[in-house]
Order: sequence, then structure tokens, then C-alpha cells
Amino acid sequence: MAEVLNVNVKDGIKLTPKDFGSTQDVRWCPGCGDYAVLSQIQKVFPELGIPKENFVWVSGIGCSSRFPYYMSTYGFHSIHGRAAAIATGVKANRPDLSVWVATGDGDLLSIGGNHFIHACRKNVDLKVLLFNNQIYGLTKGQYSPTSEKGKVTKSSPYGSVDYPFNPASLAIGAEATFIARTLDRDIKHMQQMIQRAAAHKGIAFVEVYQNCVIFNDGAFEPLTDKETKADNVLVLEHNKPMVFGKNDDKGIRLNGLNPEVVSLTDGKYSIGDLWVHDEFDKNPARAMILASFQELEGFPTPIGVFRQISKSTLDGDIAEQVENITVKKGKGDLEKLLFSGNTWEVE
Amino acid sequence: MAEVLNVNVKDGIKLTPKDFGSTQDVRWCPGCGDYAVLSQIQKVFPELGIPKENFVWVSGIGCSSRFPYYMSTYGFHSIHGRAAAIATGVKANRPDLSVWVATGDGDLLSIGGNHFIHACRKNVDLKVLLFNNQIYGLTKGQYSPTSEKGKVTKSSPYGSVDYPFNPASLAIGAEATFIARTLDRDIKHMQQMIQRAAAHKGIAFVEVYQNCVIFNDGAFEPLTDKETKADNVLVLEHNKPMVFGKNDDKGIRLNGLNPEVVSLTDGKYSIGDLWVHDEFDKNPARAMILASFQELEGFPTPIGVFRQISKSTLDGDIAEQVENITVKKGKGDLEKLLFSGNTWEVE
Amino acid sequence: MTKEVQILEDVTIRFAGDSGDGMQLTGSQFTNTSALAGNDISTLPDYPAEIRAPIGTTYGVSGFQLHFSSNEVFTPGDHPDVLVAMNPAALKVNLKDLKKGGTIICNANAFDLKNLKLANYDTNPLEDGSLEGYELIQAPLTKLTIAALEGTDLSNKEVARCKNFFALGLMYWLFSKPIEPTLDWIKLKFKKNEAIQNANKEALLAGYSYGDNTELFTTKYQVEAAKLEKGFYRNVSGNEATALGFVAASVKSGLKLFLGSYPITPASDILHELSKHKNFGIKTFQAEDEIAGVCSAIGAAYSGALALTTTSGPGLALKTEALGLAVMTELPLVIVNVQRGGPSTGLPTKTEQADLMQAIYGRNGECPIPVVAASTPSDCFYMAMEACRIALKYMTPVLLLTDGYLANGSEPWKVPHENELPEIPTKFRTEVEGFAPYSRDENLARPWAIPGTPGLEHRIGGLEKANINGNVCYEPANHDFMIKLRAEKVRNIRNDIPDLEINGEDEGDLLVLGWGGTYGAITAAINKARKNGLKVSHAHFKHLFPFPKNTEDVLKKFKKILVVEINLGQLAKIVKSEFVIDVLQLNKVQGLPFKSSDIEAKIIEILGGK
Amino acid sequence: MTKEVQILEDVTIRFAGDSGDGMQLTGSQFTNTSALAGNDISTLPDYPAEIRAPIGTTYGVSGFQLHFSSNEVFTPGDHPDVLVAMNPAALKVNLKDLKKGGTIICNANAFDLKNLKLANYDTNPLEDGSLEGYELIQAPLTKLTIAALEGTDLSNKEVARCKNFFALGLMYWLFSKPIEPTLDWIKLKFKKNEAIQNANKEALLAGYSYGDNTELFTTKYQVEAAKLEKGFYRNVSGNEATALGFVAASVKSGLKLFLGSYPITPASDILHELSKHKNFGIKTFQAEDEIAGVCSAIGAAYSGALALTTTSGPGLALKTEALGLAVMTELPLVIVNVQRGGPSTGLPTKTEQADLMQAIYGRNGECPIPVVAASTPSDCFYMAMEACRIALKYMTPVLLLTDGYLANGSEPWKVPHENELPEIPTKFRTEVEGFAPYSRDENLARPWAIPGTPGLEHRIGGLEKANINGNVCYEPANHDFMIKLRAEKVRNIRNDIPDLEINGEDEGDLLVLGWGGTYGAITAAINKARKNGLKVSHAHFKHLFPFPKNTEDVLKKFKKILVVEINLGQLAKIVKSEFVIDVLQLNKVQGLPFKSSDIEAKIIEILGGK
Ligand SMILES: Cc1ncc(C[n+]2csc(CCOP(=O)(O)OP(=O)(O)O)c2C)c(N)n1
Ligand SMILES: Cc1ncc(C[n+]2csc(CCOP(=O)(O)OP(=O)(O)O)c2C)c(N)n1
Ligand code: SF4
Ligand code: SF4
Ligand SMILES: [Mg+2]
Ligand SMILES: [Mg+2]
Repeated sequence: MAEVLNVNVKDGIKLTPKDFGSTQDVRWCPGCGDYAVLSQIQKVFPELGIPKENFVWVSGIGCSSRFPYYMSTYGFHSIHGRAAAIATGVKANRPDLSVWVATGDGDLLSIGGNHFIHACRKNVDLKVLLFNNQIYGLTKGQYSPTSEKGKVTKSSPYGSVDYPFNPASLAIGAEATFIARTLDRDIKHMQQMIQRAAAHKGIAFVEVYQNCVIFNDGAFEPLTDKETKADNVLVLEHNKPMVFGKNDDKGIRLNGLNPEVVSLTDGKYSIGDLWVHDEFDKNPARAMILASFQELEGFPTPIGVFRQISKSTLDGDIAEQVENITVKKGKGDLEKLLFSGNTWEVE
Repeated sequence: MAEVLNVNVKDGIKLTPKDFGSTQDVRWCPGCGDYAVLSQIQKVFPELGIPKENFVWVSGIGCSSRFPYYMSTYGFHSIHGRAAAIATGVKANRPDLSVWVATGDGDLLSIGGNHFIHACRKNVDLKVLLFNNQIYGLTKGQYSPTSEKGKVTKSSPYGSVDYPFNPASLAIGAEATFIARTLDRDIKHMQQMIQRAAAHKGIAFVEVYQNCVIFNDGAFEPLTDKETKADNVLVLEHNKPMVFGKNDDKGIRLNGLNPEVVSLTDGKYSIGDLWVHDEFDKNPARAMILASFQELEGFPTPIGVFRQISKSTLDGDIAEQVENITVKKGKGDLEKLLFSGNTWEVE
Repeated sequence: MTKEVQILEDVTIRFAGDSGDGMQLTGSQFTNTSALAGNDISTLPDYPAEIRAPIGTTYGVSGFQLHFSSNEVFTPGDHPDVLVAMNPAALKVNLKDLKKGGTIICNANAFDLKNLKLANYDTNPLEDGSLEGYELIQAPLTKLTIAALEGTDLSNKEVARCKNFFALGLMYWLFSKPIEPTLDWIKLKFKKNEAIQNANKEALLAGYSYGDNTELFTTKYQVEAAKLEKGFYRNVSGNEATALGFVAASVKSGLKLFLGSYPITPASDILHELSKHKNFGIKTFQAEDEIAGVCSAIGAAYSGALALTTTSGPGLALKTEALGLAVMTELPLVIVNVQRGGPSTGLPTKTEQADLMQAIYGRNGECPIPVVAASTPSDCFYMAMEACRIALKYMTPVLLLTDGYLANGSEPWKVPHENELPEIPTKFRTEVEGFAPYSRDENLARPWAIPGTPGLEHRIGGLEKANINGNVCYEPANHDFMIKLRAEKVRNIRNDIPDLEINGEDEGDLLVLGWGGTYGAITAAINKARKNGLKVSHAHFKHLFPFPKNTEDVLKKFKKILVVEINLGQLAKIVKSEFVIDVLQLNKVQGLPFKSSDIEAKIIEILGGK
Repeated sequence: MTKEVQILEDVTIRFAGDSGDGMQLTGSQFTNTSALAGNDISTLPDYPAEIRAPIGTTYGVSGFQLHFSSNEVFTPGDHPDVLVAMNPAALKVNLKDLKKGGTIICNANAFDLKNLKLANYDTNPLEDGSLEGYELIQAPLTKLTIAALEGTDLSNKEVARCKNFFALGLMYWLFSKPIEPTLDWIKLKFKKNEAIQNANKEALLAGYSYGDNTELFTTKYQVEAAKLEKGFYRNVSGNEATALGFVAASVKSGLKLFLGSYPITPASDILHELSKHKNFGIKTFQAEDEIAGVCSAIGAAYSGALALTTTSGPGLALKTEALGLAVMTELPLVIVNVQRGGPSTGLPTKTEQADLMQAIYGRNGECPIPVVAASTPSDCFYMAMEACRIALKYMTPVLLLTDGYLANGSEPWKVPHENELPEIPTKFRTEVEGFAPYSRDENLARPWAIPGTPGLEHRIGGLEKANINGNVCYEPANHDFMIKLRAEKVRNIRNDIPDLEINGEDEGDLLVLGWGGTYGAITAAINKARKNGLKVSHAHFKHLFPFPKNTEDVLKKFKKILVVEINLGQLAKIVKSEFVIDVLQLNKVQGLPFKSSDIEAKIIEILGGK
């Protein structure tokens, strides 16, 4: 049974990043953050012990959704917003495959929002990489559901009136079992997140803050710029206190349910007072607080694994049910089925 | 400007429940929980001070979505899953109307999930009543996205493999500004929730646990049965400690971030130790913890207002933008617009 | 009391009562019993859109009509001979359909003031003479049932609920049917509740003996067994047959079946049926909406399943964008559309044939999808298999049209043996040598190279594909070429499907053309008209896109063509544009199947004669 | 150096370069300048699906073609006379379209090894003789630009980027155009960055004087002003004109405009344009998807707005279920479908006419929606108004079809004065007396009773409606009646639209039938063929459903009919079925507009002649 339910991991597979490079020219704009994700994927994939032919990339439509063309695995560049739904079909039919979704903030969260939240709740064993550039790239620069309120774009010349989604909050609300965030410019961290997502059984949602040089350049600069990064980014690590700042001089403390940024240098608080990150907490509140940092004045943006919990997967449960019923009722016999029910003979 | 942005409330309007009853026969099954919602709405509406002609009910498809036919206000029984999207159009175009959505767990959370989460994030000033009977009624009994895992229905003869949504969690994740829950059998409480929803500016999401006598009878019996109700239901009230149980003998305490059910009679804890409900907390964690009670062994199901926060509304912001730009640029002049840009004269 | 037994060839009964009165059950029991007794049969259930409308109202009436005969049967009957009316509302709603002089058997106890009022009767029709001209039999069914069950532990309500079995027993008596099949069924069905089991049994028996003893009836009837082809039979509805056809296609192709679907009336039963047969390796996925239904099926097809999605009109509308993707990626996929009354939500529980244009043309771009349609409930089985065959052989989505009438109606089906069913060869590509994702075989089908196959990794998608290598390609000439190639692939299917068959001579004054669920009604009408000497024949499309290749030849041999459809003339439009010939039309869009008499009348109107 | 000035009637130029080279800008500047100088003009931008493909690649080439003339102009020109190629890839991609013997002006500096390789050139075409037969002008545009800008503070990269202005200046010189309009534009556009402003200005001037001074050119050209009708003109693209048409309809109807839309190429610009004009009380709502786009518009229509939704093919597919609702609820709504290459994602930045069937038939049930189409960029203005007029007068959704070619192409438009535009009367119901939501006026339109109106509270929805009172109604006869009533309402619109016009005699050997964006190409071809003595006329549908009522009369007077479409024959199918006549077809589905020469050739093939 394990075979049916699990991604086919084999020992002794020797693959290199080159094995995953495609023969197609990569057609993103020079300088686009998408390139970074592509190289990190090509770097991590050979290490996963999964035969190349068992990887499937499914994407929707958008700049980021071109991703499958640039991988030499199986790939499906589908239609706008439907990647999660198609990938669900692939995985439900074939739990032996390692199924990855490449998607954009418009693709996953605007038109594709419903498939996303349902894939989360059902815990389909998909790895969902959200290329969040907070803009519609391919359609040349309209605001997206992650663009900040007030953003001036082609479709909002006077500033957008929409509040943005917080993708991590949404995923928590929809009960995704693995939620992480990383940065296009932080290569090492991204690699870790990809590895962690691959290792998770169930839906793994990884939000990548990705720079669109053409339509939303610099959106994440405070998080990636060498000067400001340390003060603006909090790297989450399991079982570690939440420390950040240029000289690790700041930390996050929980006051009741309310997070506070505290200084570690003014003598009031020390590392021991800080909130210790627990990825595996069943209580969604922790992750929710982390996700809400962005709406709080003066808080750093967390990257890393917000939450990872363990639940059976949709694809696994479906396969198991088929198997159990087959064992119980015996393998289906067409002749018997056709002649079942009330039959009568005419002689 | 206030006129444009606000629901038209007038003083001295004298309406009675009868004014809202329709001439159409109500066609729900005898005993259906939907009747209770209808009567409470007809009871509360006359008290809101809103002229009858300014109410609009929009619904999708499902048993519950027949609701508009039974109200003598303006009503739109639309297509499956799209009520929130249509209502958004009504409200964005006409902020002066009081727009209500009647919807089912399939209608709102299955096919309509995307419109729901987007209406939440955009804070459209809609009152959304979810008739959650944890089943597809109108299509005769398939499991719904709120049915419990393992449920045996027509489409899951061997038990469903889906984990359900927790509608409150989803709404919190999508950043709805008002989230409440009530019971079809608790008439007084339902009235309060309807009043509260009506008074909220922005999206007001009210989940009603509604019994479907035909396809899911008794789903909420533990919460509505006189014998068991007190032990299974926690009535949330702002600024009140969370007490429940037959003789108010139990309470909820927060241990760090983790809620605990404690006895108020064993001498260990007293009312003063309990978690005091704060509807208005900006931190979404509190509401998230309340929403997660259902997944915790031995916890009561909260009813009442989980959360209410204040933000500008989509419809208000759109109207305001139109107004500001009109003030700034002057009322549009078609002749000028036509002749704008590079024009030249041929003589 | 001995009663006269009269032999009839042909009887149509309609059971009608409140939604809660169990009329669907009563009807199906009578159907099964008649089938077992060798009659040919056709049925038509008709229930309200409401789940349980308030008791006694006209809109809460549920009906089940069945036509059983010692001859071949093609329709559920135009006008019932017998109407069983369990309450005033049932009488009110159904009387207009009853044959002139037909028999009304009604539950006299239900004709009290309250019920008469609920049914909007000002006076009691049982008393006011308005039923003159009918044979009216007033039986106090409720009271008789209560009397028969005296002494049980059941509540009054439960006892009263058994009256449908009393009525059924009475009808068994009246039509000289055996009661054993129903007794067996009761035993099985209520095995967990002996009290109910016994009560229903007693009610049935009491009804039966009431017939013998009452003076209300002087005659009983008998309909002899029909001369059906030898073999094993079962009664199937269209939805059941569709589901079984897919199971068969799965077995015969050796592919695992995957159904991605979202419930919708009247298609949901296919989902229900398939989800029972998981031991065939079938996976059913109840998706969040129709788009996810078809998309999950596309994902399953891509990864090697025999993939299906099932829906009805509004659901098909939602799936159209994704169907374009299936066309562009050339994946095998079967979409079932069980048509219902439209437009929009329309008449969701009623039948119609108005989605033909949507099926053939309702997509952006030049987006050809083969369309097939079933003609009878049991034909759904074969057309489901046929749809799978075409999909797999040509690597294409295929649309199977049925309708609410076929889906819920039933007929006896001579069950085929597994080994009589055709194999459906499949062809996963595995050789690496020479592989190109958009290369073509002799059918212009591209190779099916599924994930997990080493060396065949490739990318597909919704952007235009370069011929052969399948890369994204914006070349003008390639686009034109591929558009035409996709069209040709589908057009070529006409060489691989049976010729259009003709019932009657292959030339004459009039050809009646139909498709889908009108088959029975047209056949009955044609047979009658031909008996009356009219030179009329019938051809019925099972393949609607492309048409069978002999179609033009068939059409040309008739002076006139009449296209009969439950829409405003969709097939007529297509025939006119395809063959540039004019046609006559018969269109009635009432949410109901055609009566064969409507068609006969039209034929007579065209050809003259009586 | 004085140069000879040669007078030309007609010139087509194509500017081509990398996506980053600013070719769209260069093209539009030349267009505006030529327009201001009185030429008649037509343009065709053509850009890649990628935002910025890597520099130097063939798939990253962006082009802008314009045709300017002292005569009336109908198309952007079949084959450019002059190709401006900023790099090898641009040459490679565009050379095949250049007129035999045409002029190539290329940036010699860009023809280095790297760029040649990126464009897959094995040898340098400037040197290997492959360009023989063309007039090849190699100008070191990059170097000249750098030289001209010596001493600025700009970076090298920024300086090099100014080369498009140099090229533009050179072309202005070559075609004797004034440079002032562009100088003005530069001043305005770059007013915030003086360095860039000056650099562009210098580059433009340098390019202009380079023409005078270089020996590469011995001749310069002049295209005189066209004899256009008197009046004020502006250059408009189809999308702009569509947006303006809606603003005009809003003003003329006195209704507030509401647009619910989701971005999609090539329709997004309508959303962009309308969102600029909020001071007309316009509300634009960027919805979460196409379904929400149309649904929000339905909600807005219901509550009294002039409601719109805009999209392209795949988006229309998603909207079809909701359109059924708009039909059933009989609400006024305009849906714009800017057609692009399909099926599926297809060729998203290219033009096509393959959504006609989807527009007319792509919905479940009998679901009639009037369909109109624009013929030229400026016609989009009038057809947008016409769509609103029909929607409001008949209380119906109306589909307006344009296409990628019309949307992005532009032409001079003689701007109408506000008071020349027709009023669009509206009619909210307010009288309570006698109100019934599905009563009808003389146009069979039902009353528009919007929320907020006291006493008119009523319910509508997607279930079948009872005639007049609009209650939910499952009555068979009512359904048939309403289906036919909805059909009739839409069919009657044919009495309220202009007759089909004929360009040429109203009888003859051949009638060329077209619709939508092929108008210009057909007109040019017909004019030429008629000059050559062929008896051919042209009729172009603006109303496709229903057809103008004189259509059959028009068609009957010609021996043959040729239907020209950028699809596989969708209008042809409809004409055949509607009028039961055979037609000839010309279909080319390359993602490109027709060349008029293709059509001319086909006419000659049919009628003979040269
Ligand atoms: C059904 C449909 N609607 C709209 C579009 C147009 N469209 C293509 S990509 C896109 C949004 C892209 O934004 P995002 O998903 O954020 O991807 P990015 O380009 O930013 O990577 C849109 C609206 C489409 N292709 N199909
Ligand atoms: C597009 C579309 N898909 C499916 C359906 C069928 N359908 C009607 S109601 C319904 C679900 C009803 O469940 P819920 O929303 O929970 O409402 P309830 O009947 O339980 O009140 C479904 C699947 C439909 N009418 N339209
Ligand atoms: S437009 Fe933005 S997101 Fe798209 S490829 Fe270019 S830089 Fe990347
Ligand atoms: S089926 Fe259930 S939800 Fe629907 S009306 Fe009946 S009791 Fe209510
Ligand atoms: Mg994006
Ligand atoms: Mg429900």
C-alpha cells in the first residue's frame, strides 16, 4: 500500500542541476526574480532522491506560470487560476508522482483562490510555490490581490481601493498543513524552504517574494537590501527565539497574545524572554500572529516555516479507500456488476 | 458625501414583520431550520430604520438560497455560488442600499469560495448569512465542504475523505471585519446577531448552524438539545469571561496561547482566571483560537461575535474616489473628452 | 368474489402523490415486478424541484409514470390509462394528462377540506361531477391501511405512511402481478427495522386482497409477457447505464477511471453510482465546483487515467474554458452533459435538448470536440463506452449528451456479457526513440506519454503548439496549420463511426430526423404512421459531431425532412448549414419529453392522411 | 546637400526592434505626426507575448507598422515599403513581409557577432549578399546617437536607449515630416527628467539632420495630405474608442457607468481607459476573476447602472453561465469580447475572429443574446454606443465583438460633437400602479424597477419566470411560451437596426461578406477589383444576431457569395443555415489580419481577371 500512497523515492539516484534544465530559452525579463527560483529548484531537485520522470510541474497563466517550460521534467502550463485544480487531479490519480505548482499572486489568489483554499483544506499533497510580485506581470501591470491599498497601476490610476490578502493568513484560515515564506534574493534560505516543502507530506505552500523589475521594481527592497534587510526580516527557526536586527539586537516577545518588538540591548529584555518559534504547534494562533506582523508598525517580516502540521492527505485517503474497499469487496468483476440488481431471464 | 456612502437609514419608519412577509408559499421542508432564520429576519428588519425598498436580498442556488422569495423586499435569486459577486456589484453601484446575502455551505464555501474570500478582504459592506447545514440540501444529500470527514452520503457511500472547512477560520484568514455564529434553534441569539450584523459597516459574516431535517437531521443536536446545550455551547459576550456549562460551572482559560477548559467548581480556578472575550481586538489570533475550539476534544462550540474590526469599505472607497476625482477634475465633460488628446483640424 | 380477467396489450399507469408519499418507490416496484413478469416497459419519474414542499400543495406533487406492454415499448406513454392519486393535489396536477375515459383510483380519505383547499379545489371533485367521463374508484386507502395494521407498535404517522404499499398491492391485484418480488425487496430493504418491514408487508398483502374482496372492481387485467429477445434483463435508468458504461470502458481499456465532478441535478446520480464501485479501482473526486471537476479530470487524463467529468447545462457552461485546454493539449477526456431545462437555472428537474449548440460550438476559438448522444436509457451504456473509445483513440475530449428524461427514465435492458463488449485498446507511449509530443499516428492522435515514464519528459499547455515538437509557437503559418489539423482530426472520426441508420425505407416522402431522448417517441410515432400507410422513415443521430459520413446520402433521398427536437431547432440549424437543405421543424420546449402523438400529428399535417 | 524630393501617394513603414527598443513609441509618434500632417493612416502594432524577452532574440522582437497616404486608407498595408530594423533579430523576423525591392534601414552597430548568433544568423546578412534586391541602408544608429549626445550626464546605457529617437528623426527627414509635434511630446512626457528630455530631443534632431547630411540618401519623399472630410480629427485605437463610446453612452443615457472586469490581453486597455474617467461618475471594479466581473456587472445593472464587462475569448467562456442569468432576468448589460487567437490560451497577443459561435450560441439552453461587431478602430466608438442602446431599449445583455487588431490598431477619427450623438432614452419604472416585473412594453422589454423604488419590490432569478408576474414557474406551457418570447424579443431587434449596406452595385457576380476587423482589408481589395472591372460588391455585418432584415434580399442578388473570416467559417455556417444558400469561403487563421492582396487574389480566382 505504501507504494500507492507515497511519492516514489529511490535510493542511488544521481542527478545534477543540469538534468533539470530545459532546452528552451528562458523568456523572463532580464533581472526578473523568477530566475532565482528556477535555479534554486534546479539545485535542490537532484538531491531529493526522486527520479526525474516522477516530477510534474503544473502552472496557470502569468509570467511565473511559464516555469514548467524551463524545467526538463513533465510539465503542464495550463489556464489562468486552475493549476491547483489540475494538480489535484494529477496527484489524486497518481500519488506516486511529486507534483509541484508554480503560480503567481494573480493566478493563485485572484482567479484561482477557490482551488487554492480547497487544496489547503483537503490537504492535497502538492508543493505550491507562489511567486508573489504583488502585481500582474504578464498582463503588463495591473494591481493584484496582494498589492498594497492605494497602489497606482494601469487599472488604478488613482490608487487601488482594495485591501490586499495576506497569503499566509489565508492559508492558515484554510488550514494548510505547511506554510512558509522566502525571498527571491535569499538563495540559501529559498533552498531550505524548497527542501522542507518537498519533505512535507500534504500541501506545502511556499510564498516567494519575487521582484518584478518591470512593473513593480523594488517592492521588496527593504527586505533584500543589504543595508535594511536585517532590521526588516525575521528568520524563523524552529525552537529558536525570535531574534533579528543588524546585530541581533532585537527580538519578538509575546505579551499575552500580543507580539512586541523588544530591544535586547536596553537591558530590559534578554533572549530568554523572547518568543520561541514552534513550527509544529497545532494551535493556529501562533502562525496567525506571525502572519499579522506585516500589518503592525515596526515589525519585521517573518520568513521561514510558519507552521507545519501532520494530517492524512486527500490523495492518500482516496487511494487507501479504493484499496480497502477492493480488499473488502474483492476486485471489481464487470460481468458480475452488469448482472447485479434485479435481473430476469427471457427464454 | 455621507449620503453616497451610507445605507439610507431614516427616522420614523414604522414597519412590522408582516411588511416583510412575501405572498409566495414558503417551500422548504416542514421542520427545516431555514424557517427560523426567515422569521428572525422578518422580526429584526422592521427595527433597523431602513425603508423597505432599500433592502436587497441576493442569493445563489440551494434550499437556503430560496430565501429572497420569502421576503417582500427586492430580491435576486441568482446562480450557484455567485451571490457574493452579484451583491458586490449591487453594493458598489449603490452604497445607499442595505444588501444581504442568503447562502448555503455549498453555495458560499464550495463553488462560491473565491467570491466569499475576496468580499471579505475587500470589506464589501454586505451582510452574509450562511445557512450551514453541513450538507447539499437541494441536490438531495451530498457531503459539503463543511461536512465532517468520514460522512456517509450519496456521493460518499464509503465515507467522505475531505477535511471540512471551518468557516470562521476561513473568514478570519480572509480578514473579514465581522464574524459571528448562531443557531437556528436559538431565536433570541439569532436576532441579536442579525442586529449586530446590520449595524456593522463592512462585511458581516454570520454563520447559522441550520438543521436539514431530510438529509442531515440532528447534525447540531448536541448544541440545541436542552439537555446537552449548556455543556456544548459557549455564548461569547464582549468583555465577559468565557463561562459555560449547565450551572455555569465551566470556563475557558488561556494558558499562554493555548485555551483550556477549566472547572469553576473544583477550587482551582475562579471566574477571574478566565479568558475575557474581546470582540474588538485587532489581533486575529484570539478569534482564530475561538474558531479552533471545534477541533479540540472537550471544548464547547462558541456562538456570538468572534471578531469585529473597523476598516473602510470597498463600496465606500470607490464612491469616495469618484467623488474626490470629480471634485478635483470637475464633472466629466463629454465634448472635452472627445476632443482631448492630439486632435487636428482638416479644413 | 371472482372477477373477470381481461387481457390488455398495453397499459400506462401514473402514480401520483405528495413528495413524502413514496410514489417514486411505488412506481419503481411496479416497474421491476412488471419487468420480471416479462413485460416491456418504459418509465418517467417526475418530481418537484423542492425537496419536500409543504404537504398537500400542488407544487409538492411527485409522479411516476410507467408504460408496460406485451409489445415492444418505446415511450412511457402519452396519456395514462390509470391515475393513482393519493391526494387532491395529485389529482389536480395530473388529471389533464389522463386518457379520456381513463381510470382514477384515489385515496378518498385524503379528500378532506384542508387538502382540497391546499389543492385550490373549491368543491370536492369526487362529488361535484367534474370527473364524469372517467372511471372513478374511491378507495379509503388510509383507513384501510390503518385497519390492516391494527395492533402494530408503530405510530399513527408511521402506519399511515404504509398506504403506498397498500396502493401498490391493490395495483398488483388489478393487473394480476405477482407480489413476491416486492415482498422480497421489503425484507431486504427494511431488514434493520422489523416493525416497518412487517407493516409494509401487511399493507401490501392487504391491498392485494382488498382488490379481490371489494366490489369497487368487477374486472381485473392482465398484460402478457412481451416477446423480448432471449437473454438476461435488468431495468436500468439512463444515469445508471451511463455509469455502468464507464465502468465497462475502464475494464475494457485497462485504464483506471477517474471522475472529477460537482453535484448537479439531473447528473448527480452518475457520481453516486460510480462512487459505489471503488473496487474497480475507480476514483471519484467531488470537486469544489465544475471548473475544478473538469480540471481535476484533465489532470487525471494527463497522468494516465480514463478521465471523466459529469454535469448538466450550467455546469457545462462553466467548464468551457477548460475544455479548450483539453482540446489544445489533446488529452482524452469524456464530459457528460445531462441536459435539463434552460436557459440559466431554468427548470432544473425537467428535460430538454437545448445544449447542442453549446456542446458543439460553445468555446472560444476554433475548438472542435466530438459530440455523441444517447437515445434511450440503456443506450447510455453503449454511448458512454463509445465516447471513451473515441476519446482514447483520437486523444481528444468527447462530449456525451443525455438528458433528464433518459437519465431518470428506465427500461429493461438485455444485459451484455463482458466478453461481448468490444475491447478499447490503449496506448501509453514508452519508447524514447523518436518521441515527439505532437507527432501523430494514422488517426492524427498524438502520443499519450504520461508522467513517470522515463525519457519522455515534456511540456504541454494552452498556448498554441508547434506541429510535432509541441513547443510553444507563435508562427502564423503553424497556427493556421494546427487549427486545421485539429479540425481534420475530429472530422476524420466520421470514417470510424457507424452509418446513420434508417428505420423504414431509405427513401420516401418524409424523413423524421432526431437525436437523443426523443428516440422512443419518434419511433412510436413513425411505426404508427407507417402502419397507416405513410411513406415516412426515421433516422436518429447518435453522433452529432461529426455526423456519420452517409448522412447527406440519407437526407437526399427524401422529399421532406422534419427535425424533431426539444429546443427551438438546434439540430435543424446544423443540418441546414452542413448540407444546405431546408428542413421542417417540430419544436416544443415544455420541459417534458415529446408525446408520440404530437409527432404523429405533425407527420400527418405534413403528409396528409389520418 | 540638397536632395531630390519625390512625391508618393502611399507609404507603409514597419519599425522593428527589441521589446526594449521603444518601437511602439516610435511608431505612435510617426503616426501622430503623419496624422497631424493630414495623411490618412492605419496602424498595426505587433508585440511578443513575453514582457521583455532576452535582448536580441527573435521572439523578443516588437514591431509597429503604419500606412500613411494622401488617399483614403483602409488597412495598415500588406507589405511594408520600408523596414526599420534595429537589430538582426528584427530583420530576421520581418524581412519576409517586406515588399520586393523595398528599403531596409538598419542599425549597423547592432549587427555584431553576439546579436547575429542570437538571431540565428550564420553569416551577416548585411554582408553575405542575401539582401540583394532590397535597398539596404546601413546606418550606425547607436554610434551616431552616442556621438550626438556626447557630453551629457546620462549613462552609456541611457544614451544608447535614445537611438529610437535618432531613427525617428531620420524617418521624419526621409518622409519630409515636421518634427515639432514630437518635440512637444518629449517636453511633456519627460518633463520630470530634463536630462532625458534633452537627450531625446538631441537624438531626434540629430537623426533629422543626419538625413540631410549623409550620402546614404539621395532622395527624400513626401506624401501629401489626404482629402479628408472637414472637421476635427484624432487618432484612436479600437480599445480607446470602445471606452469613449461607453462614456458617451453613459452621458447620453444619463446612467452611471459600472465596469466589472478582470484584466486580459487584449481587452485590458478598455478597463485602463475607463478607470481614468472617474469624474464622469464611472465606477470600475477590478474583480477577482471573469465570473465576478460579469456578476458584479449584473448586480450593478440590477441596481440601475449602465453595466459593462470586458474580456477576451477565454474570459467570455467563463462568463457564459452568468450570461444565461442575465438573459433570464432580462437585465441590460454590455459584454465586450476583444477576440484573440484561440482555442484555449492560444495566441493571446494575436488577432482572430473565432469567437462568433461562442458569442451567439455558447450558452446552456435557448439563450438568445444580440451580437454586434465593430469594423474599424473608430467604429468601436459607435458600436459601443449601439450595444448600449440595444441593451437598454430591449432590457437584454448585448455582446460587442471587437478583436486584437481593432483594439490595438489605430486610425484617424473625425471626432463627433457631443450634440451630434444620439440620445439613449432610459426608463426606470416608478409607478406602482399596474407594475408587474415581467410585463412588456412594445419592444417586449420588461420594466426596469431598481431597488430603492418604493412599492416595486419584487424578486427575480435564474429559474423560469411566469409570464407577466415573473414568479418562479414550472408550468410546461409557460416555459415554451417564455422560451419563444425571449427569442422573439431578440429577433425583433432586426426591425430597429440599419439595413445591411452594400459597397458597390447591389447586384452582380460576387458579393464579399465580412464582419468585424476585416472591413479595411476587404474594402481595399474590393476597390481594387472594381477598378479592374470586376462585378464584385461588399457587405459587412455590424449586427450579427439578429441580422439586418434586408440581408436575404441583399444576398439573393448575387451569383456567388464569398465569406471572408479569420476563422474556419463561422459566419459562413450561420449564413448557410439562416438562408439555406451555399457560400464560398476564404479563411486564414494566422493570428494576423488579412492582407487585402489575399482577398483580391481570391476574388480573381473566383471571377477570373488579373
Ligand atoms: C481566463 C483568463 N483570464 C485572464 C487572463 C489574463 N491573465 C494572464 S496572466 C494574468 C495575471 C498574471 O499575474 P500573476 O498571476 O500575478 O503572474 P505574474 O505575471 O505576475 O507572474 C492575467 C490576468 C487569462 N490568461 N485567462
Ligand atoms: C453551476 C451549478 N452547479 C451545481 C448546481 C447544483 N446545485 C444546486 S444547489 C447545490 C448545493 C446546495 O447546497 P448548499 O449551498 O449547502 O444549500 P442547501 O441546499 O444545503 O441550503 C448544488 C450543487 C447548480 N445549480 N449550478
Ligand atoms: S514582467 Fe515582471 S514578473 Fe514578468 S518576467 Fe518581467 S520582471 Fe518578471
Ligand atoms: S432538504 Fe434540508 S435544507 Fe432543504 S428544505 Fe429540506 S430540510 Fe431544509
Ligand atoms: Mg504577479
Ligand atoms: Mg447546505
